[in-house]
Amino acid sequence: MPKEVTDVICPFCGTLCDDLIVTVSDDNKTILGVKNACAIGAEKFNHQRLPGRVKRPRMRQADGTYKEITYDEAIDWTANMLVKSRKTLMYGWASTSCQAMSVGHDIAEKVGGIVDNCATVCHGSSLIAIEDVGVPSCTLGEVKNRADRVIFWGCNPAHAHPRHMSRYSIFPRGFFTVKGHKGRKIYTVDCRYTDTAKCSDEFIQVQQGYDYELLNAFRTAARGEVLPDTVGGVPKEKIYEIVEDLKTCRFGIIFFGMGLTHTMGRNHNIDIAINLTRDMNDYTKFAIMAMRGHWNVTGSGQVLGWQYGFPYAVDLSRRDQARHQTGETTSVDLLNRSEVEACFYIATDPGAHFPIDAMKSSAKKPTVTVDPHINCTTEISDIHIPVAMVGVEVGGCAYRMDNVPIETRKVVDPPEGMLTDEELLTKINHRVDELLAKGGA
Amino acid sequence: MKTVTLTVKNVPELYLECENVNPDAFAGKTADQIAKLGGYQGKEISTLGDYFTIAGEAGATAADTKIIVNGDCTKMKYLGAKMSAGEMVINSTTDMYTGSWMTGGKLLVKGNVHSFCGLAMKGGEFTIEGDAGNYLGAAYRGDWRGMSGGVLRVKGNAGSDVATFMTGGEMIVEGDVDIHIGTHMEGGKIIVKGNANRRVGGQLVKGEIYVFGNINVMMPGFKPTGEVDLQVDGTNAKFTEYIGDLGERHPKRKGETVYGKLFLKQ
Amino acid sequence: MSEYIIKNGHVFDPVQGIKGDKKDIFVKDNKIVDKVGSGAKVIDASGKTVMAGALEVHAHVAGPKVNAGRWYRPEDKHFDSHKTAGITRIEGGKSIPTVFKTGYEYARMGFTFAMEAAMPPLYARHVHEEIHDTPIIDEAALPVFGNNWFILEYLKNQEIENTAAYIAWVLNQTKGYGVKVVNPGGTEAWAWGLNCLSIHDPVPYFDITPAEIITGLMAANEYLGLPHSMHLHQNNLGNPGNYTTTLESLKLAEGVKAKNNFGREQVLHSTHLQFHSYKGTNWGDFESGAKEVMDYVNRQKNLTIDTGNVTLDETTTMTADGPFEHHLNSLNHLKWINVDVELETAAGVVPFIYDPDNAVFASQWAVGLELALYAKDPMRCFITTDHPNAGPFTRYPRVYAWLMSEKYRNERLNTFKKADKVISATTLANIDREITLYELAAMTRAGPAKCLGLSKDYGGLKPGMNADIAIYNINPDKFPSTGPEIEKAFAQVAYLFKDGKICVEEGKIVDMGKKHTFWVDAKVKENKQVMHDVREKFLRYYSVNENNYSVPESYAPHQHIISVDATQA
Amino acid sequence: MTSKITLNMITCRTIQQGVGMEAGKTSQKYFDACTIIHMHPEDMKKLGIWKNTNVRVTSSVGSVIVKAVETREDLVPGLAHIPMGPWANHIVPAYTYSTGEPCFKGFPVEVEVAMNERIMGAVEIVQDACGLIRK
Repeated sequence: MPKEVTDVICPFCGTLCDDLIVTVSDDNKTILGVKNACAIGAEKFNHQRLPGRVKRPRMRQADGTYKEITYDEAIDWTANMLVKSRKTLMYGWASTSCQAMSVGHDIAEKVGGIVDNCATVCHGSSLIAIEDVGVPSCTLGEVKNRADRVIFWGCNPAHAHPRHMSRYSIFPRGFFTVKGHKGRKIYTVDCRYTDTAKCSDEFIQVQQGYDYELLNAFRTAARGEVLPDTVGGVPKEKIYEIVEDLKTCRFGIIFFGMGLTHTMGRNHNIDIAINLTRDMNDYTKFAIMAMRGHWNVTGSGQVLGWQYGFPYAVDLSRRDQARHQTGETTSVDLLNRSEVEACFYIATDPGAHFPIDAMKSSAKKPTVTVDPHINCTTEISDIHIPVAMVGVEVGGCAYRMDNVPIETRKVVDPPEGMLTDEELLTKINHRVDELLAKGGA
Repeated sequence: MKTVTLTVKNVPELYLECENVNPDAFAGKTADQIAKLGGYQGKEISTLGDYFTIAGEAGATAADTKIIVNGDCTKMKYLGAKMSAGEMVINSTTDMYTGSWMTGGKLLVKGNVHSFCGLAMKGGEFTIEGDAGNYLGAAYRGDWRGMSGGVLRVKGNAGSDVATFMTGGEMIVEGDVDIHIGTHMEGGKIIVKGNANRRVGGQLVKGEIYVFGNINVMMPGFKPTGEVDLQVDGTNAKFTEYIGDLGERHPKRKGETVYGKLFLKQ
Repeated sequence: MSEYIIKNGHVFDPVQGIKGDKKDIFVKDNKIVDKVGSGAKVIDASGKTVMAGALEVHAHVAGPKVNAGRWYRPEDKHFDSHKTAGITRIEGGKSIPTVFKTGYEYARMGFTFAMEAAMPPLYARHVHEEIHDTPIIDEAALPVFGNNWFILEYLKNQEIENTAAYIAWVLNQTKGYGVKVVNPGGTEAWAWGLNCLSIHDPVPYFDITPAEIITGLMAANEYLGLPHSMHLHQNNLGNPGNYTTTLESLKLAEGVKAKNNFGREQVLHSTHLQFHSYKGTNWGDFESGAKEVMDYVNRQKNLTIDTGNVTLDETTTMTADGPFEHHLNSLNHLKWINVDVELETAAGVVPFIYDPDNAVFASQWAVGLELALYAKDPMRCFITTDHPNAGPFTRYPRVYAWLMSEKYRNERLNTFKKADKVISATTLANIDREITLYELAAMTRAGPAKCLGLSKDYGGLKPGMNADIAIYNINPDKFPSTGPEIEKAFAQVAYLFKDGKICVEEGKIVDMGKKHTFWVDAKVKENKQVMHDVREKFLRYYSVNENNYSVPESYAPHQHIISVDATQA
Repeated sequence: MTSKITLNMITCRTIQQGVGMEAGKTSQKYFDACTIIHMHPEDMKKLGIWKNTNVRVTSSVGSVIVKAVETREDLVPGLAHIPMGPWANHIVPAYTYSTGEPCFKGFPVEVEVAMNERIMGAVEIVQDACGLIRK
């Protein structure tokens, strides 16, 4: 008899929907169906049962092909690589559990690793901005219960966080927002007329790369000062009108995404948006939130935060101190400058998501990739170690985009004999201990 | 003043952290003792002697010590960082953090410098004959206390995010600067003799920025207030004066709002 | 099995009334015992001070806002991240230390327990994850209730039984320890950008006042008979003239009787009282109200307080008092974090520099010391820095030194840039009291243990109690004559026993011990109404499902569950 | 009609790209979702191509073959979009302005017709660039 697992957490994006219903075969091995998930989340669960999944570690041979090896061999090779390398990039972590990260950090501290997570090419800019000016924010439930003005700035939840709008930001009816969408005014600011813009009451088309100037104009208008006729392609009358509307709302929120973090100015686009939010709190209640991408990239920042005090790009290479400087200890910069001797990738795919120049540098170094599936990185690594899918085949703690921690659920068993991230890292950790005890470093 | 000369004999494969190459660390030491100071490449701890031949000896104090560095320093970080007195001349291009957290003395780099140089500088004179990277004289991440004193001069161009959170001192860039100059600035003076790219003085609270060349796009938060004749870094010229950033919170002094100022050469 | 004799130490134990007599303490396994076998290891404590392990009654050491403070302040640890040789991990952070440093530093100072003072229930799992990773010390966390929608709705109708049932449910779900209240009503008002500055300001929409919330929660707390009393961060924090609000709130406890099986006598613990003891109408005519407040506290036996001493450092303020942090940000313009938590609470974080050259901050410093020095019953007044709000907890040795040496604190007082102003605004200059080691043991061990309902096993050195013991390099016969010497002695214990194991030796961590997470499991009669309301609220207003809300027991390492049975109440 | 036009490039996530990614980096879904360039019809006209024509997109760091398509998410003329993935990242400058964040959005590219050129697979394009394909 197939059975239903309820309240399942979706391990795809930072929205971390926790109401999925997954139908599982009697033997706990196969996922038969997924309800409530968005197209991407459903695909993630469906992918679990694809034929041809790699079940044992593979090592690249001289002729470029991959040969299956045992977990023990892979663990030994990895531990030796880590112990030998003077500086190792340990990147990823966004799609694994906080428990696994903790073990990873222990290893990094012993071998001199630089622990960086996917924020580095995603909301890293936002984290820099938060480091600089703070962030007045709230949980997603506050948005659902109170918000009557919602601004999507440089983000496209219709594509990147498909259920965000229905669960939290546009459509839901909350305690003080009984009218749902009718009681809210939705603005989208973007350089493209996105699908999110189509769901909005008003679309403000900003010239690509002029967000900083436009946000500056919003702040200037809020103080009643004079503006040039247009800013970033937006007429000043529109700017004054919007600012007045925001000042008189009850509870406003800005959601922002890669449209701000990836464009010219990066962190400054965010810090000025945060400062606009702060200004708005002189008139009413206003909050701002980063639309975090990977489901547990926030968790990686949290664990690094409580263990070392920095949200990402934590340089433990000296082994006696933790340091953090974006632009120096961030993955892409380390690879651009060829500043590491080995790479350890876990739960991520920089091969697909880093600029190719960074990956060319990476490919020259000993590399181990830990990921449930074949991806662009595993195929340029010396070793690929497959593991159970976190959030599908093993549980573990994850943090939503508003930093709310939720325990993901195991819905099916991993393939026979397959290790989880936490188990694998624990074994590598032990092997590292053995090598270090023998004077390996 | 006594002189120590360092000559690079091994270029590090990774980047060498030279936090011990400054007059304060050298003070009172002979060449042999200096050779034993630590140098770091990742987790590998070695000594300065492994990378440099060292001649001469240091003075009794930092103020009595002059350091000359010859050879290829492109992979050396932290040269002259935290120096409080004395003199340093580096006849090479250097990497990150050169002259950062400097509080006094004189530092001259004859080549280029990378990012984060002169970070949160408090005093002294720092001259770069080549180009500078990003975050020159800026604050460390999260800090609201950037460059607060001293004079920092770049004869070439500088990168982006120059003088972020600057609170005092003087910075002169004789060439061009990239985006975001003087962001969040709360004091001090920046002079750009070349052109500035976009976003000059964003979120400027206090302090002065002088630009001799063009500004690519002016921030909407700046308002022209008139023309002034000024002598800036030895040049007499007519400038248009702007106040800003009008979107930012500004302090009040005796009931008058204090604005940051931007002077653009006509 | 391990046995120790701690020989010839000067023992200070208010539980047994021992005031520095030379006495041997016997340890067997994790307990203090009457005698041990001949094979017991001998620890020579002659010329040293022996006390129970200290208990921190109120600090922000784990959870979302603490961590937000950590990672948005890289500058707080950029030059302050290091590893000491041995078994420890990398430690970092001055005002908001990492979890590793937190555990080590408390242990080095002789602490064996710390109470995380504010846990938003929705973020409970995060709090427990950090507690899990904090080495050595035992910890517990207080969920916040003062702005919770359930509570506001139940108390509007004075439904104490429902309030109690809901509290019991939350404690169980969050693995929480007791009832924390922060700016009652004010934080809910902050969700609309407003505040409740007096205890009679109505809470927007909910039609209830802070006074009613305080009274109701006190009643529910005693209905359940929890080990700790209601733990109150009052309204109107940090404003000149607020001592009247403070006295009004404290008066709400008059006539309320403590009802519990843990030996606790207070019904209200008023925290970081320093921030609530100001006279005057603005920062210009600001004066200390410590005398007035402590005169009242000294008379009312059912109150306990902690001080919230300003340490004159650069620190990071963080509190569930959201509107206060906004206010603070508008004063100092430094970076501001705010998080409003759906249906429950809010929090703010702002860095702050208590510059000794500023008359207000120097006066706040004096107010904190006055509170402790005016306290007649050291069993009801505890020393805190409201870490990290008034200063980091690592400054305790200095606070102790100021309290124990009149000379040391007068040196500080008289060398303030605005000394005249501070001296005239406060009464500290007229106080010659010096806190004794015995009083200190009450203020940091026996008192907090009793206040938290842990006095059966903790806070003393009586046979049968838990073997948490701190031995300091202080000879009471030759008490250190200078402040810095006192500081040094309290900063690094000679030995720390935790559960009968030596974890620290001469300030060096030698064992990670076995940390425990304490939480309270309160049993109440089945309450269909409350369970229905819970289901309803999760369905309609929360952003997580009810089934994903609770913190499983696996998050609480070596959990120490304190059971309370209120089914007969 | 010109043989080459210069456009401002942004690389973003799309839902099809997300689905494709979860279906597997080697899947057809991923290939179909990411090997495209969204262009404004006017720009296509300028370049003299119909939709679904292969083009070569060249930036300061490299070039890549993708298929020009129209999008329901309107662009302004002069702005082009390739969904994030190894193809887009073939032309994304790795320079980070010392923030750790490469130039994913807002860099100039030249687009020219490459009607008969083949679009490489996800793994292939990365391996090829990294010199791991033996020819």
